[in-house]
Amino acid sequence: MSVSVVWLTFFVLSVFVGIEVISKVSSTLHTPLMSGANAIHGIILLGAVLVTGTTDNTFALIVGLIAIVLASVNMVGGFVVTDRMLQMFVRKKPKADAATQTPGDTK
Amino acid sequence: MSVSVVWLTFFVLSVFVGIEVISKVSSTLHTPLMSGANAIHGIILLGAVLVTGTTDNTFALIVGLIAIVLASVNMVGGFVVTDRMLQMFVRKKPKADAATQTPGDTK
Amino acid sequence: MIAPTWVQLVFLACGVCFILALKGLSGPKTARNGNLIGAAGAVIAVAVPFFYKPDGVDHLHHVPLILAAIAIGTAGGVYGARKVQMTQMPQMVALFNGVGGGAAALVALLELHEHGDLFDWFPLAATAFTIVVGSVSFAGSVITFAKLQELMTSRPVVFPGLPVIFGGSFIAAAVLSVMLVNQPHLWIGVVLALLGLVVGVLLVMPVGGADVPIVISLLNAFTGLTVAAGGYVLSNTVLLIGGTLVGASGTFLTLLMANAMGRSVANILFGALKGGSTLGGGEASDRPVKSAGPEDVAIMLNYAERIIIVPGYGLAVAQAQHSLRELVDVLSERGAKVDYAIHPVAGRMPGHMNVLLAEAQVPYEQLKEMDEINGDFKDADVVLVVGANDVVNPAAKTTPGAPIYGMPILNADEAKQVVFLKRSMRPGFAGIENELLFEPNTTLLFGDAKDTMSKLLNAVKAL
Amino acid sequence: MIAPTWVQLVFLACGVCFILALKGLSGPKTARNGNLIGAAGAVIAVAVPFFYKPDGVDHLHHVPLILAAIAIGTAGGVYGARKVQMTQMPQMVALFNGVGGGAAALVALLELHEHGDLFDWFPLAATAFTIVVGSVSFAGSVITFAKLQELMTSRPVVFPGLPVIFGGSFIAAAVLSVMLVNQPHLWIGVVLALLGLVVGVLLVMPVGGADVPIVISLLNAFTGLTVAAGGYVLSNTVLLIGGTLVGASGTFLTLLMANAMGRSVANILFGALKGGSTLGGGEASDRPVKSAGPEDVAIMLNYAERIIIVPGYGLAVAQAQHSLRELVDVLSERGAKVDYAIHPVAGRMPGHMNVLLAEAQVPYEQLKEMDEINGDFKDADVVLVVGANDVVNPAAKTTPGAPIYGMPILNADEAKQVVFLKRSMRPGFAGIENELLFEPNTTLLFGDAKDTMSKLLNAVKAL
Ligand SMILES: NC(=O)c1ccc[n+]([C@@H]2O[C@H](COP(=O)([O-])OP(=O)(O)OC[C@H]3O[C@@H](n4cnc5c(N)ncnc54)[C@H](OP(=O)(O)O)[C@@H]3O)[C@@H](O)[C@H]2O)c1
Ligand SMILES: NC(=O)c1ccc[n+]([C@@H]2O[C@H](COP(=O)([O-])OP(=O)(O)OC[C@H]3O[C@@H](n4cnc5c(N)ncnc54)[C@H](OP(=O)(O)O)[C@@H]3O)[C@@H](O)[C@H]2O)c1
Repeated sequence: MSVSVVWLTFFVLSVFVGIEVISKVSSTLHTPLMSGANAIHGIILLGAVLVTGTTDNTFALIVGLIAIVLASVNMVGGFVVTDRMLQMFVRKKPKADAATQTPGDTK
Repeated sequence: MSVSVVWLTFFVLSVFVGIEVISKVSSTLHTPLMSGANAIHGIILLGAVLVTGTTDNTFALIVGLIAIVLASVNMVGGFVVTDRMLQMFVRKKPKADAATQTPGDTK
Repeated sequence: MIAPTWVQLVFLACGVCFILALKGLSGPKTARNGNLIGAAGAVIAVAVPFFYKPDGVDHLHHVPLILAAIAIGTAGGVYGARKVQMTQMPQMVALFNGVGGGAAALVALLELHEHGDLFDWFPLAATAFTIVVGSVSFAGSVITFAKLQELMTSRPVVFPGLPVIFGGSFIAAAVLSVMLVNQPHLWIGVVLALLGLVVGVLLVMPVGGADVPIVISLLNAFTGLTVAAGGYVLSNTVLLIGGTLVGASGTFLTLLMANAMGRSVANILFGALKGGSTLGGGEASDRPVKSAGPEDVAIMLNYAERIIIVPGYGLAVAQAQHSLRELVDVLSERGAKVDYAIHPVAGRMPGHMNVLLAEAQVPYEQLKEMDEINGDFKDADVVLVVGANDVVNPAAKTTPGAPIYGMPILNADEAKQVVFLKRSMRPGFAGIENELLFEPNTTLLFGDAKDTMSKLLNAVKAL
Repeated sequence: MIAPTWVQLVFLACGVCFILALKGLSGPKTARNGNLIGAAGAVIAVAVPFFYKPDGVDHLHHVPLILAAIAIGTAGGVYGARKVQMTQMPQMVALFNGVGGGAAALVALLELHEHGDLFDWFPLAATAFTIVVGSVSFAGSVITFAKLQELMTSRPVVFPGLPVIFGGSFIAAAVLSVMLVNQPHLWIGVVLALLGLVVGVLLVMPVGGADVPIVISLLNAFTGLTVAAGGYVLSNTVLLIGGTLVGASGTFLTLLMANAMGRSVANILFGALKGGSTLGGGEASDRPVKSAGPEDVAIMLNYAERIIIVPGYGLAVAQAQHSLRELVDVLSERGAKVDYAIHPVAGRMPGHMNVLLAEAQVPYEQLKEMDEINGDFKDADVVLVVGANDVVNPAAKTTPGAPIYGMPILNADEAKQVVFLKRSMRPGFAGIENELLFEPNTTLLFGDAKDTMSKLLNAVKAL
């Protein structure tokens, strides 16, 4: 098979996976989902590392390092902030009766 | 990329597509879905045609023709029978009041 | 086989058609179009080799013979698909699946014969897989067909040496596959195919009573995987994608179905080998029951405000769904609230009952799924069980060791009155007695469902 | 770049991690683990190049510098992610998205500089795409950030020549892309990047008020696609799969969101260009309203049996969610039935309100989605609207031409009594007046929500 068709096939299949996998999401989770997806495209960091690590041109090196900084902000920040949001969803264990909870933890 | 990794990638992505795409099916549709999926694997007919059409060995030709017959039964019969089942689901248009329908069509 | 780019693109498009087909098939509104898209993709894909030069040959050989073979297969397939009764759908699916598996095995054998000496170890392993699993699927489906068509007993068939023979064949197949990878001889492939047939028969024989349809679904997934492996061997994306889709979705569907029956797939396949529990009674009991005539039941129905119908396999066999629909119409007109309670495994395949009732033009809204209606039984004045048995058998809750133990059932036993329409005291598919038949608030209306149903209808109309 | 097989397999595994991450993120129970799986996949993928010889070079060069750059980026990302307030989440996502898009554009520029002369036309087209769309995403996200952070007006910014400049830049980008495909000069790439920045700014400027978060989601999908194209250019599966997943799911999510707001994406992006309708008022009105003190509202609440809380953006800004939770606890204890009605676009991003209330430990079961609770408003004795405005504005139903016209809203107007907690008569995000404020059964409790909420709480407790 020709290389371009191979990549096209990857692309097409991934499109279906991407759509189907999130098609059941409830609107409650839209924000964390968007944020998590945002973190995933931070994988461009891998591309930035590969390009920067194989160049020997100083200008290219500098631009590459900038790209690495930006991409790591995207990737790391994205996953951390998503986790922070999701922690809140997890913390709530089913309580016997919500009304009898102690009010505590008001910041 | 090595050819085997390419095929493995196709396989893995297709597995996800296959599972995700049907994961919302209601039990009402299990039978037609099984039958439709069954028809899809009748695409082995394509393989049978390719193999039969590129051989010149008589024995292989005969076996190939048998495979073609079997595969066409699978593919064509599968799609037709699925359609027959599904026709019944479609026929029911929302009626104003089910109880006032004429009883007709009792075979 | 390196195909030109346009061929590869067409194949990719056909793969996409299959994805859309499955997607469509999983929603009631889109199902029919989904199936048509799948058919379109398949037809286009099969047409392609007639229009390019595959594998170095200047054109496809033997075109007239190939077309004739396709015509024969098509005629057979269409004939079978048109003629089959809706009650026999499971057998039909099994048969279609079996021939597909057989075709995949033959294709792999041919490929071994033609190009085997050029293959690397990985394609050879895939070839061995296709041959074995395709044959398993073929033989298993034939036995499944025989069981469902009652050409042989539907009870589990076990004999003493079975696990040994089964295990032996399995190991032999594994050893031969390794041999095939080392030396691609055709005879090894043929022996593998024969072993596959033996394994297929032995796999399905001990599967008893209620569980055969799960096996159909599993074999369907197997065939999908063999087609995928065949696609790898032939370097053909559309076979790979289509086969994998079916393999993955089929496996998932099998789990969903087994789940609906409260069983594990391993238990279904190998339960009987461990001995015992799937072997239920099977003869009619002669304990006393309360039976009544159509007129008595008609009066009971006439004064009921809340009626739930539990349709089962017997309704379908008797073709009584049309009179039943009419009866429900009359009762609803008179002000009763009537619903159908559809157990996921009522009939002989999941969702089968819906197909049958849809055939009788029962409005979709009256069909309630088990979870939706199970809470309503305690308020029901009359539950009318028409040709169903296992799906209301309280043994599923109360008798550990019963073949259906653990399967969720419809709570018909909670209703004020239960009426069974059946021909005799014989048990259902699972082969075990139903205690509910002997309860004081249960009434039996004996006779073929079609016959008793029209009598009942007339009696109700006369009131 | 041909990588060894083990590297390719690891990359495939990382791609699978991303799939599992998205799958996990779409269910409340699995979301957190999903995110962690995604992070694990990303970290492993990034670690890989340090352990093999990429692209003919004997080892990765500049390792210390690269690690330092990663460390700086990580520190920045973690700091931002930790410090951001939940109310500012949309800005943060926009910013992270923007830097990702910028990085993708830079990577493509570098690749053009290093290997551009070896490229075929298709990879060159992909490079051009990455440069342009990455820059659009970067610039657009920065403007979005500025709008949300109120560094600039959140109203649509339109000026006469805008459509012309926008169209011109667009065409210029297309022309330059074609040029780049013919002659891979770096300067063309740089000009393309600059044009992308201009397009990005011009794309987001006219998007007004309520619609900015949709744009974030759209730009997020754009960045995903640029990363996918970058993956194709670098022949890297994990970039391709990860990027495509985000591109596809992001596009789909954007449509879901726009749908929740009853708008089309095209209308959101280009509505303002056509002039007019997204430009709401924005000043406070001085028509008479009925206002009351916390004590009056406390009495009203004390005698209500059915209370529905409508939280909005203002609740979050004021950080009043904790006192609100306490108030609800007290009222429930006294026997009232209290629920929160969550509009899908309450707050500044879909699902945002759930995050905020989850932070205040409101039990999940009390959060009702719009469709679930909209029928209950007519039975509600009191509806307490805390810092919300647009999501209960009947103009969405009654005033064609209003920026929110067509958006489904919460039927607070059907309740017996409505109480608004807000600081002034100023409108909400969409910039239009809310008729509901002037209705006779509406009471206003003016003041910062945190302050009035604790007064209200004390007043209720005192009764
Ligand atoms: N649907 C699936 O997915 C699936 C899959 C695997 C297994 N199964 C199994 O299939 C069974 C389905 O349960 P079910 O309750 O629908 O059926 P069932 O338990 O097999 O009961 C059918 C009943 O219909 C009666 N009957 C047969 N022909 C009749 C006729 N002409 N007129 C009147 N009555 C007639 C039979 O009694 P008489 O002989 O006395 O008339 C029998 O009791 C379960 O055991 C289930 O596990 C289903
Ligand atoms: N969530 C999404 O996905 C999304 C996406 C795009 C757009 N939007 C838009 O965002 C808006 C969301 O509606 P919404 O009802 O939640 O918010 P809103 O319409 O923006 O109303 C917020 C209200 O809170 C009040 N407020 C602000 N700060 C306050 C404080 N400290 N104390 C008390 N009250 C305060 C404001 O009035 P005062 O200034 O008088 O206090 C304002 O009326 C909609 O226009 C929606 O379309 C949301």
